[in-house]
Amino acid sequence: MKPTKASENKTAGKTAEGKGADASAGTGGVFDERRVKRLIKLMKRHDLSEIDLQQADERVRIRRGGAVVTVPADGLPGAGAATARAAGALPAVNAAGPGDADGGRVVVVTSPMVGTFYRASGPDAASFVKVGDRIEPEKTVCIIEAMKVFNEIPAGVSGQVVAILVENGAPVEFGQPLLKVDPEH
Amino acid sequence: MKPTKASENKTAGKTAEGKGADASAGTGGVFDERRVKRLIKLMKRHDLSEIDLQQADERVRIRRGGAVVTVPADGLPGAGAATARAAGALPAVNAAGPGDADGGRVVVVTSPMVGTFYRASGPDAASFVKVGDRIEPEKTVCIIEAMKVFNEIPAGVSGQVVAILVENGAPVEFGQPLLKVDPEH
Amino acid sequence: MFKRILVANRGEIALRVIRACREMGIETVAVHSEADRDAPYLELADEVICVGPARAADSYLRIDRIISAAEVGNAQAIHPGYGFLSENAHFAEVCRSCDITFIGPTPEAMQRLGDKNSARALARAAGVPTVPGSDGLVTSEEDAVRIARSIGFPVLLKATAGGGGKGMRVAANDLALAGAWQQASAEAQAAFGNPGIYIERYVERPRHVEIQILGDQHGTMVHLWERDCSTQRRHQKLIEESPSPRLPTATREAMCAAAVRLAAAAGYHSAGTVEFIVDQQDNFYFIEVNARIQVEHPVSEMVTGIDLLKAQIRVAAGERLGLVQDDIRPRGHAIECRINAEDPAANFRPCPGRIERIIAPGGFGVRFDSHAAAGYVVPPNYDSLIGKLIVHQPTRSGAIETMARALRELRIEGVRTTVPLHLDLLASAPFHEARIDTTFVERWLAGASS
Amino acid sequence: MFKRILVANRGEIALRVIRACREMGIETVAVHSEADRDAPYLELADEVICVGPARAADSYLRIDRIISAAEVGNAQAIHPGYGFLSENAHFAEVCRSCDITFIGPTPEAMQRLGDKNSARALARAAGVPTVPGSDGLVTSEEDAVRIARSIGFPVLLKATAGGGGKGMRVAANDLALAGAWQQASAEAQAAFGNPGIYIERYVERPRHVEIQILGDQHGTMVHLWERDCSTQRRHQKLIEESPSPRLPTATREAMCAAAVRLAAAAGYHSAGTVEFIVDQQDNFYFIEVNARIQVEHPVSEMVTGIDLLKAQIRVAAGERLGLVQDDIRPRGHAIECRINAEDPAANFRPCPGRIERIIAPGGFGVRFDSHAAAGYVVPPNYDSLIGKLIVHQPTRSGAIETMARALRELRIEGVRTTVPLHLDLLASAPFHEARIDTTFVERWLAGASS
Repeated sequence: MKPTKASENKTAGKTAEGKGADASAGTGGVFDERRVKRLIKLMKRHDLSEIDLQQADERVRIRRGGAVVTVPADGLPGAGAATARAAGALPAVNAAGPGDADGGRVVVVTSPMVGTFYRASGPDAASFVKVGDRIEPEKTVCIIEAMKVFNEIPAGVSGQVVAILVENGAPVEFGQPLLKVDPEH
Repeated sequence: MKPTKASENKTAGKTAEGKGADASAGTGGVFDERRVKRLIKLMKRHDLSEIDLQQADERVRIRRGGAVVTVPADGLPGAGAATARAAGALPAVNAAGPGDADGGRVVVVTSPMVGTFYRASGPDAASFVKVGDRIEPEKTVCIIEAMKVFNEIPAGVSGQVVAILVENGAPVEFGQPLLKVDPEH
Repeated sequence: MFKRILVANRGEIALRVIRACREMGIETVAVHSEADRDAPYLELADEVICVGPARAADSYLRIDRIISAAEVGNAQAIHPGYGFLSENAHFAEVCRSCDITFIGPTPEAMQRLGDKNSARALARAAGVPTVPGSDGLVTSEEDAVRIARSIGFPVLLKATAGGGGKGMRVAANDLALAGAWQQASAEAQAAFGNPGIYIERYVERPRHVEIQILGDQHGTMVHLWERDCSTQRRHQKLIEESPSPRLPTATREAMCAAAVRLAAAAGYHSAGTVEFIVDQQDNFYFIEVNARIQVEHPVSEMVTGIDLLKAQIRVAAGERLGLVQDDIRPRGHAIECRINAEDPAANFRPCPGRIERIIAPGGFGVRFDSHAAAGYVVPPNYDSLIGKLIVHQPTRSGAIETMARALRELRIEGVRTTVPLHLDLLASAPFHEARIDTTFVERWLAGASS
Repeated sequence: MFKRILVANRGEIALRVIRACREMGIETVAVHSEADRDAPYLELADEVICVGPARAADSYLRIDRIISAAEVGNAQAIHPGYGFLSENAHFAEVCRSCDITFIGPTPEAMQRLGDKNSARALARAAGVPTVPGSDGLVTSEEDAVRIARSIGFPVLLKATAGGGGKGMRVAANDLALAGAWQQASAEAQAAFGNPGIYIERYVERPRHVEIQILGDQHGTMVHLWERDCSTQRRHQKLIEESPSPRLPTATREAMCAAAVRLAAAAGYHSAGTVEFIVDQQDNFYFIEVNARIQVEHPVSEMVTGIDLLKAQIRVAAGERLGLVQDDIRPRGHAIECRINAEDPAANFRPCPGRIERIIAPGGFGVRFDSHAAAGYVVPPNYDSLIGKLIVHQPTRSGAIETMARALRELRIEGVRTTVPLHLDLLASAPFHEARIDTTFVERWLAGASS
């Protein structure tokens, strides 16, 4: 009998995670929605963007964006062609309402596919983009390798790169945030 | 395969009941707590004391008292001895708070045992009490037959009988309201 | 044995695979669409990967994304469940080319059995009866009459290009046949641009009886007896049971032997199902092979005591089955009711939505396989199956009693379900008396509403 | 058959009886205390009667109120469950005098088996081994030595008036015995005012193995094989399983035969359990008879496929069992874990309170018997059992894997439970390797915490 363990290379995407032998989690368990609500209230009051609590096997992580617009990386019309382009991943741009702010508007570029994320075209090559770069929609921001195919991913938006959210060589899933762009620059 | 049916001589005591083939009750099912809450709100607004809704197999019944004090029938000191007296049924008197009113205070005399309720000592005898009677704590208000023993049940409270809540010959359970007494008279 | 398996499916069968893997000490990678992001069973997987938006064609059916997820998730094998990519021979080939084990038959066996005509030919060669009919197209009225007489009336005329009942006619005698052939051919021409018609014997009020088979890669092939899936509505199975009531022992054994012969002839391993129809005289005819695990596999698990999912994973890993036919002794009677989020009172309209509360039934002989929990939102994008209630008792009447008891205990609030239909069906005279065939539910529903 | 049965119990066993009755088409009257007024299983009964306040002595243990409820509820029979009035021969007599069938053995059989001394005498007369010991009290040191030599060291000295370990001593040889006898006798005099001491063989690290028996009123008496309940903490059973691991076949069969002989000699019918201890050399000794259904009865149901509750009701109604010993063939291995609302991390402190959420595990081989549901308040007045998780698989190791998987799936929020303890126990070397006896849990807990 081998107890199954949470794997190390877990991909992101869940906001609250708890694995393993917490089957009988009492009121204090990570799945306690009331606690999650209290945490959210706390976050709103103090305008926090993330809380990440861990203890032994338990973990509660909550993220809270400001005015965030999610853009699939190849989701905008006129985006440049990549070496291979996954089809059928064209959700509409989510426009964030005003008054929701924690400062400026930020656009999140998300992965259009499952694969491995690379910041550069090779181990010795320069990164496609780095924080502070000004980019245009057709600018390739990364490569995602899927099934031995290297897919160049265009930004799909113009602006200034604010953050790169994925480590070089890390696996990414569909819809996973890749980088943040400030479109007002 | 015989579907089990709700029995006809159901004893009281549940505030919301639903039986039979309502296994897949949807949002509108009798177990929908939100509907129950809405009904309770309605009752408070219009000062209703009972709602009883039935349709096919489904039933929702909600009762709401005014200022009700529950008195176990043999629960008060000095209550007269019955032919046989059940022991161990001495819950404290529940004093109702003020401001809760729908008129006067009412004391509910409850059954100290399980058995069959009789209003008189025999088929041709007069009822022990009737609505409007003034009674004293030691006054026998009914007989409850349990295991072939006829237990005389004293009122345990003084006042005027406002209502008799059980039919002659009906089964009663422990704690079931038997009669209402207005103690201010 | 595999260290890590990717589950290329969703809902109850994804949970079923994850459960088997957890018991075997195998890690799981669960893929999901955006619509299933909050499904509670994902918490039981070791890794969770979103592969696309809600639309199945963009997520669960995307071979490239599934394979890619297996690669980034380091899975050595993929379990396809049922539906989606489970019977896609091309997908099985891609898995092989990527050095990922497809948990199912080989692409070659799938191809041999996936095409109905080649499967029928294989069956005939293996001495497995098929519905008697014309070998090819019927070219004239005289030809039609000659063939119909040789196979016996009534006969069914079917368009070779057909589907959905178009170009289909039943004829009871020579006279009817002449007109029917004309009409069917004209209708087929109009509907499909192809007037080709073939003839087979029309089986009236057939029973749907299928044999569960299980084979390893070392030449062992066994059956786990039969399931009766006659209780259907519009070709959708509602209730499955094992053993098939009123099936003579000799017929049952002949069907099981035929299924094993066919599977062996096809070079099949893994779990699979050989479907037959059985006529009123207990003649049986091969229909098709379902080259995958099926929704109703639990009824066979209950009567045989064999965990089909674990066995399927073991043989895919190359292990020996470790069972011989004599080890597989059925015990008692099992029944499964499919609990769908549909409103039987509103023409089985699907009822997606949030499940506010769920109380699962328990007790002796009761199994409830469901991915739903309080707070789970049934998405509108996929099939409406939200759970399978399975019971096991020594006798069929005992199983019916337990099923009725368990259905009454099962409480699902927030969405309408098929529970009331099942209660009515169980109590109906045809089901109760085991006078079932694939048409009885619709006749019974028509009678109940008239 | 009975038309209506009163269930004189609460919690999971009340639900178990109600489920059996619903399947049999028998109506139920459920009694409850004020503390259990809102228990969800009451909704499954046909009639619900409150019999008193929370305190069991004023409700579930009140014979007059239970009988009275049966009378006003028109019940023809009473099922006592386990605990409360289930082994009260006087209650069984009152039922008989009121023309209500007590679902259990006759008062006479209960009396014969209820007293330990008369049960031991009956056992010896039926050729059932008991722990060797002095026939009566030991009157002198010389007497003690003589008896101890004849039954073999080590021996246990016990106060005849005793209990709770007072006046109890173990002696390994003549020398130790002399001092031990003096001490035990003095301690017994001080504690109970009675210096009487008797001697029996001290069984080191025994296993607790019990045989399920089932008899009708027409002379049929069968056994449903054994359960091993060695996994205990402070004489509280935690895990039960069947078959008993490492028990030689010959021992097992001899124990089963002995249990049937004893039950037949006592004129027993209904379901019952004959308890034995088994020493390290696989000698077995009769301890006592539990003249009722037991908490752990489901493990026997799983391996035999027989519904014990229904059988118990049928034989109480005078029906024939309809089974012979050869029909009862155990299949596979079953394990039950008792899920208690207790905090294993806080010295098993009971944790009554409101259950906010519960997700029951499902899947192949899993049964969950629980009266709890989301919103249920575990009252502080009764025992802390809130559910029984039972698994059934072909092998013991398979059953352990399924149990671990199911325990991890089971989610109970709002109260602490023994689930983490069970997971640790299942993974512990002694349990895993089946090196179990009634002392291993405490030794293992001591080792784990040191």
